[in-house]
Amino acid sequence: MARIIVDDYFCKGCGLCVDACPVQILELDMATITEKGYHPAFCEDQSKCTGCMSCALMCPDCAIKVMR
Amino acid sequence: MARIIVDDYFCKGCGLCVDACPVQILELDMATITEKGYHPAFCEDQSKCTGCMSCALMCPDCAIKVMR
Amino acid sequence: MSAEEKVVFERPHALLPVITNYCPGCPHGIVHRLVAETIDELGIEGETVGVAPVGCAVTSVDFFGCDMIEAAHGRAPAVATAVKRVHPNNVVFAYQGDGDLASIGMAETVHAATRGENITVIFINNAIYGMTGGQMAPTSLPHQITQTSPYGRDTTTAGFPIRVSELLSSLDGVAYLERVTVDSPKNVRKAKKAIKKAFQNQIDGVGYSLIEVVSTCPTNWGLSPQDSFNWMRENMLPYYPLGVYKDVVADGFANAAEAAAARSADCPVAHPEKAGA
Amino acid sequence: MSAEEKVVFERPHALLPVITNYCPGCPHGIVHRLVAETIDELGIEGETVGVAPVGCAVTSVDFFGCDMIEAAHGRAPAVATAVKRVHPNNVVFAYQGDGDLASIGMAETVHAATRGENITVIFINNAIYGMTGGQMAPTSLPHQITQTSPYGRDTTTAGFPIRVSELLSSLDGVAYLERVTVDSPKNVRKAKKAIKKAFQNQIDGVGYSLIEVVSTCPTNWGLSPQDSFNWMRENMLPYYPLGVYKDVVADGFANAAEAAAARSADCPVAHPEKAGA
Amino acid sequence: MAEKVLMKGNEAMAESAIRAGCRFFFGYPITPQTELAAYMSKQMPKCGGTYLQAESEIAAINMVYGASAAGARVMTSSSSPGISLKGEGISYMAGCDLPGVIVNVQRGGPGLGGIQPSQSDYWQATRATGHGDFQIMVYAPSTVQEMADYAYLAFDKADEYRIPVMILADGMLGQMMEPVLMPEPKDELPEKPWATTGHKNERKHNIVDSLYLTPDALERLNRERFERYEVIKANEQRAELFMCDDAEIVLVAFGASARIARSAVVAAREQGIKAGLIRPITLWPFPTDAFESVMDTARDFLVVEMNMGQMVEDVRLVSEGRVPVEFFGRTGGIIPTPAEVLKRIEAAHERVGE
Amino acid sequence: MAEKVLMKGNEAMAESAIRAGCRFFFGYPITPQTELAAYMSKQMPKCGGTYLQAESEIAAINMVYGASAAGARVMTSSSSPGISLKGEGISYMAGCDLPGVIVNVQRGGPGLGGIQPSQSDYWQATRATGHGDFQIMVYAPSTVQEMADYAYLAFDKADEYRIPVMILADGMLGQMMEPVLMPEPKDELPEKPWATTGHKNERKHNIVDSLYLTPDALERLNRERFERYEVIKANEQRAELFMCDDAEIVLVAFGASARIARSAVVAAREQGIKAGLIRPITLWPFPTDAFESVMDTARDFLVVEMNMGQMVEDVRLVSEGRVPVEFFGRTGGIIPTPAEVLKRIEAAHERVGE
Amino acid sequence: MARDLSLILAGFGGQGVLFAGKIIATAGLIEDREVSWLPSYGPEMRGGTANCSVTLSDDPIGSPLVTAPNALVVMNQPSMDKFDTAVVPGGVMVVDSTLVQRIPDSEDVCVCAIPATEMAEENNMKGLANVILVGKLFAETHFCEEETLFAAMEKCVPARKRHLLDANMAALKLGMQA
Amino acid sequence: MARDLSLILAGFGGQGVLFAGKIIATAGLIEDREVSWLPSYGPEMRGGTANCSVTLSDDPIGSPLVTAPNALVVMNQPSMDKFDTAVVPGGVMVVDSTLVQRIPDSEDVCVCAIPATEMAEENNMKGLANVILVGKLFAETHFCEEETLFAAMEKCVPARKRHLLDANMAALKLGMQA
Ligand SMILES: Cc1ncc(C[n+]2csc(CCOP(=O)(O)OP(=O)(O)O)c2C)c(N)n1
Ligand SMILES: Cc1ncc(C[n+]2csc(CCOP(=O)(O)OP(=O)(O)O)c2C)c(N)n1
Ligand code: SF4
Ligand code: SF4
Ligand code: SF4
Ligand code: SF4
Ligand code: SF4
Ligand code: SF4
Ligand SMILES: [Mg+2]
Ligand SMILES: [Mg+2]
Repeated sequence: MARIIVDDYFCKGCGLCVDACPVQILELDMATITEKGYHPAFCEDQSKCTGCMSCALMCPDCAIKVMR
Repeated sequence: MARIIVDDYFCKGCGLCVDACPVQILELDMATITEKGYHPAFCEDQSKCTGCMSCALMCPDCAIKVMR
Repeated sequence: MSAEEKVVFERPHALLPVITNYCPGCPHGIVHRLVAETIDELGIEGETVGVAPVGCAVTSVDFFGCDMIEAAHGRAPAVATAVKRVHPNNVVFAYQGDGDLASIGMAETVHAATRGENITVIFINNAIYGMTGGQMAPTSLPHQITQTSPYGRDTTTAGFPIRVSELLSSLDGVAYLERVTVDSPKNVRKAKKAIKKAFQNQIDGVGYSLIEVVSTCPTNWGLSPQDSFNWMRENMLPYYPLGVYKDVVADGFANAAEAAAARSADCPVAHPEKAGA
Repeated sequence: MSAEEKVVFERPHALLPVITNYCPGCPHGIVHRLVAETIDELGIEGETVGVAPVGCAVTSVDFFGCDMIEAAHGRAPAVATAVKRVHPNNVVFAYQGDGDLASIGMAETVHAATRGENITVIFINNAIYGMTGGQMAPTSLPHQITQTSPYGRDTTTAGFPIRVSELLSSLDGVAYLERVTVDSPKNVRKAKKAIKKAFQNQIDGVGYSLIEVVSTCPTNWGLSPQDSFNWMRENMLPYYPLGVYKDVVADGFANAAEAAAARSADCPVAHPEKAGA
Repeated sequence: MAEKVLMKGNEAMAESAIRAGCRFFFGYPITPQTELAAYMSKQMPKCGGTYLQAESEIAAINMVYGASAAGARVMTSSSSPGISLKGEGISYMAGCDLPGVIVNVQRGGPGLGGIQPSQSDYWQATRATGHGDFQIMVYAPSTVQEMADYAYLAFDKADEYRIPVMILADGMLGQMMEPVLMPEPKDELPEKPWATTGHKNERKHNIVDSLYLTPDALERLNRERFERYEVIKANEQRAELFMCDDAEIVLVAFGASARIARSAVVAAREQGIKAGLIRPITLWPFPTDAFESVMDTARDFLVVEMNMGQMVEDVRLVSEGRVPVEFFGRTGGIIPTPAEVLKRIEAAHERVGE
Repeated sequence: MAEKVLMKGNEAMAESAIRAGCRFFFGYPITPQTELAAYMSKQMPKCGGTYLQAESEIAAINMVYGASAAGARVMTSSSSPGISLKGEGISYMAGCDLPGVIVNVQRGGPGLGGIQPSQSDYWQATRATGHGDFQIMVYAPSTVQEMADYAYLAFDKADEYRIPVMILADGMLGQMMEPVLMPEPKDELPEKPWATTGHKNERKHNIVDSLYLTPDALERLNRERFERYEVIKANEQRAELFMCDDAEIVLVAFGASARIARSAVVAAREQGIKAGLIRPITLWPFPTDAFESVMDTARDFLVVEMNMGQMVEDVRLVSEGRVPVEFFGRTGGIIPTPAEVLKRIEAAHERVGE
Repeated sequence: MARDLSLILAGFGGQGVLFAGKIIATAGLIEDREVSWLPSYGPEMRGGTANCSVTLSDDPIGSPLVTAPNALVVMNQPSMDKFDTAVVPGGVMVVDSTLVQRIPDSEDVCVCAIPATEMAEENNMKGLANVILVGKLFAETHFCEEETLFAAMEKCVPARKRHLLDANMAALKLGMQA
Repeated sequence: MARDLSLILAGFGGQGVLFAGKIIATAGLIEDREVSWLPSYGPEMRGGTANCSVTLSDDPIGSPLVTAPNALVVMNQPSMDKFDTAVVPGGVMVVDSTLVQRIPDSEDVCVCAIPATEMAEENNMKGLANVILVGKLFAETHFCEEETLFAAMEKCVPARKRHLLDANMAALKLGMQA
């Protein structure tokens, strides 16, 4: 079972991970505003995550950890 | 009848004209020292001059005039 | 975390856990990570000295875990040259933007390359001066609108963009030149491979290596990070085609010097070893 | 002078009747004459502004009959650019040595070229710093002995020579690049043709033209003028092959801009005219 | 009819330069002067002028050199590190007696420093923009209006004396907006018979050159130039005297810091302290005459700068021990507050007694 | 045993630098300093050092910056126009507290000027090698022996105070030969824990940087640096006093012109004129203490320079009106003669009376 | 005659605090008062805060950098935290309460919190919260004549954006009435 | 003890006047006197003249630039024309009469003209006219002890050119006897 963790401390809500995820389970959380004023990314369905790391590869802020 | 005139005022005795003349009629005049301290070129047999301008083309100091 | 669960992707050690001051979606961050991963994988953090440019990456001195020097605008190649000369066993890289590397620093770039300095240069071509707020760069495209080309870059007055990889490819000191981008996971992987090779070359003494990363500047282009990549793909990649522009090893030489020697085989003074033959 | 006798060769008008301070046999003098002849033949002395370098030709401001500016070391392309911008109908040429053009002035050279400044550059490559007494130049050959490469240019520390014509050929602003020499009447004639074309290009608005003259420095090479040419032929010409390195007109384009447009045909932003199609 | 507009200092200098007949601008991006270049890039194409973003500050100043040699009114602008790079070029301009206007919108230094306002290039501007014996004229505007006015005047003075002229501003003045009344566009510019315009077979060739291999020739030229400098010193000093008539504590400040000093003087007067302000507008020539006019009443000079105290020496050179010279400064991009300055005035007031 | 050798000043500085542990030299050819670089290119390969002819003076100073950051003792040399190009780099070094030795073998300016000896970069050296609030130490040797000695010392002082140090020489000193006794080669050099040598996973990463985006941080650093400057001022002033004990006419001259001034003083004394000479050896810090020691007897300062009078201001700043300050100078590459100077001494003597 | 205004406007980059300041400065210009406007500058576009100082006065203005404002317009929390204590007694604070949660209350300072961003969205004035706040500030301080304010707005909306003028005017009025 | 020497050596570039000066300076060094040697410099290689100033003294040397020489060694006409009047009364002029035709005669100055270049060629010492002239100057002025002069020559001919030492020594002696 793969999963990712987005670290809100680093996430700037750029959305590059959202576009990169082949199974389209990432979204920006419009309800949350981080310390720095961003809407962070979150995984809306961990179960679908394949651990492909596409999201993490695209993340400019190293906010995503991928586990398998 | 072609001929050349070497202007001693400009000639620095570099000898490039001497090498360039296809009929080998140019020499440096070791007996003369110009104002600037050089042995100027001179034509030792005007009659052989073809007016080919090789000497003048090679002269870095525009010291040679060619007439035909 | 379950017992079998393994972390397969996380922040590399050589990238310090600090929030960068790059804009959201700026590729500088991606490339930083690739450099840091390379440093980790080659196990060279303790031997590496990075040279930061003047440009948005000026603050990268605070982000990389290795020793860092901030160079004057455009002079990173000169600084890196000296650092490498002082500590030939260190790994020295310069990280530069297009204004820094290809405009004010052009002479330093060409000369570090022709000297064949055994260093690695990471070159971020985002077709703009990011740090200063979006002026025209030497790599801005014809008709591209910037703060100082408000009617679009007019090539009749502002001239043509410089294609750095093409330009440097004629220089004998150069070992390896590749142009990559980071607009997709696939391209990120390719970019990583190129960067790693550029570092490995240095360790192997192959010669000067430069990786040109075709990049974006969402903030000054006035586009979202995604649209920036789209614009880049549509406009920059045709102008700056990806690919390897020089690779002396692939060409069958041990290093740049060997390749240079082969090229100049007809020149006697360059080949004293042949004099006796 | 007999009635029919005609002067078929004499000092061109644009070369003032003053003794130059070049050494005996220095090719600077030959090239000066070719430039002056070109100015005469094109009838442009009154419209021409020359930019002299810092190098042995620094004093050429006193030798050419046209208006002359002495530029800071390496900056002749920048100066020439500005003069041409102020008086677009003037003919502007820069005359530079290898230290001036290819070392300290590399950035200015590359940028004037990539901008496609409609100017003419005469580049004297004598593989040495003549004016300052014979230091290594960016074009000094491997193993060449100079004042600052007393054991011969060691490419492992001093790097490789720059081949300027090859380097600049990738730049879109460049219209015409040819490498010539002046070691024989035949080559002098060829050089003259190239120089004249480089001036004519400017008049026709074709773009940036540069003529590289492979040259000698008898004084600092420590050889006679004749032996210098021999050494040059034997060693420099294999390293710096003569020939045309770029000629957009020969390639079928009206000017550099057209050639550039053709090359970048796939880039949408560079071709707004295609947007409607 | 002309009316006041709100404009940034950087833009005001640009517009004013254009009105002064400047049609050539060569620059390289740097904060905090970017608006000047951006303005030029927008306006020059509209008025038939040339905006050219050079590959570096060095290229830019050498383009200025070339354009000036060719007879044009020409400007460049930069900020501190970029000005350092122009040093050789400015020295060449001086050595060839070429006019030209150079704007320095100063930021904190040394090195890359910061991008906030500073006045730490005072010495560079007044003593050594480059190597060799030479001076340039330096105007230090203190309002957006003055930025327009002196950018305009600078072109005239540059041509009149064939000298490079610097506008020494800073990030605060460059970035702020104030109402400004623009000077009228010029339609006639001075002839420049020395310029390298192509001789059209009508005159001997002109030469622009700073090389003189015989020391005698070089000395002669330098001395001639210094005679011209004496004329400039005699005719071109400018300073504003504020509340100086009976001033005992005389503040000395230029540019941005003079605004703060002025507020402090007003506050001090409200407390009954006889404070005044000398505001040098020309930093070179330094307005020594203005100082002589206050020597009778002055009991203390308080120099206020946004640096570590560079103008202090010029004040001491005028005072020559007659009046003590104190210093208060902030550096690194900090703008001093009137309150800080007022404290120093009060302290000085106490020290010199009633 | 060490013995004196005949050496050119340029070569003496090079050899002495190597003995001081300098193993990195980056330079760009320029007259009249070429022998220094030529010497380095010959000797460095022999002692495992690096001679690198940079593509320009700018590249050279930035290589110095890099090598210094990496912990090496490093030198560059140039002459006036080339020094102008190093301005930004020197400012960066100051802003990063990097040591390094910069040699300026001055020639006549401004612009390309000439190649004959001059002292016209005094202001540049002492006030503004570049932008921003900073100083560098400046030694002005006046013999070939001193060129060796101060080139040697410069490396120690540079490291001790983490400051760029300039040797301000000129074409005459650089070209002339005199007997010189070379200092002993150093085998131990100071540790530099701040250097970017690779952290070997044993310490936090070192950063060499001059960017401070918050003005407070930049001001703090500048103030710290200026405190260090005060220590230097207190400890590092150097001057030679020649026949000053009872001197009324006190000449002030440094470097090459001091040699001429010295001859003139000897000649004046032969005529019974009480002349003396203060020869500043450090130009920054300026040796103010030496001046205080002659204030009692001095009735006239005669500053003798090979420029248009740049050091005059420093002398006036010390004198503060107590003793009048006169100037005699030649510029453009002319070396003044003792006879010219003597005439000025005589005139001064007449003016101040018996 | 209105009293002197020493104003700081602060928020995130992109919220339009510089433009809001410019409207006010323009009002001062129209009334021929002494005016200054000074933005924070630098690489702050990158998600940092942006602010500007505006001064209207009848005397020559010393420092254009306002350090002791008698009016503050705030559009985000970091700016609130940074500037709240700077306001002088008797001063006024105009706060966008949609974006600023923690609003200090002070006895000496009049705090006017309006949900400007919400109001803008509700009224189809997206991106005009800044202008609404200017309207509110005007209502509280009357830093100029009302007609001047409208004239200033006309001057500030560039000719080619005339279609936006109406929306801006409406936002201004909305703020004045809030 | 020899008197102070203020010497100018002048000729064309390549004639070896700088080297000749160095021999004399080295002699001063060996005798532990104050010594200075200053060449003209610059782009004079190009057919111009070259010269150098040498001073030997018992007092510290002020200007190393000799403007009033008490000795002059001349190897070409332009230098003769340039320097002849500079020599102080009582001074000495050593002239290569092969190369210098117009030699002024002066009452105050001792003029020693020898055909040094001719002598060199005749004696198979091509290129050593400069050294012959040094020998002559020594004979006229005794600026040092004789053994010092020979020692100086040994110091000046670089180790790798030992084979040239003999020729140089011979030239020196030839000049001393001329
Ligand atoms: C000598 C000098 N000139 C100009 C600047 C201003 N400056 C800072 S960053 C920069 C260019 C940034 O563009 P680029 O190199 O493309 O990097 P990016 O920010 O796009 O990554 C400039 C011109 C400076 N700091 N120093
Ligand atoms: C800024 C600066 N650096 C260095 C010099 C010294 N200098 C004068 S000419 C020259 C180079 C000459 O070489 P090149 O350009 O090849 O011309 P050449 O004399 O060989 O024709 C140099 C380095 C200078 N005048 N200015
Ligand atoms: S690891 Fe792959 S599947 Fe999982 S969230 Fe990231 S991109 Fe989507
Ligand atoms: S790519 Fe990274 S920074 Fe961007 S939204 Fe995703 S997690 Fe956040
Ligand atoms: S013209 Fe031809 S033939 Fe006559 S001298 Fe010259 S080279 Fe010889
Ligand atoms: S080529 Fe010219 S300068 Fe040379 S020897 Fe012949 S005539 Fe004289
Ligand atoms: S300004 Fe552009 S290049 Fe710089 S951090 Fe932001 S997006 Fe990246
Ligand atoms: S030094 Fe060399 S390049 Fe210069 S004039 Fe002499 S021969 Fe020509
Ligand atoms: Mg960029
Ligand atoms: Mg050359």
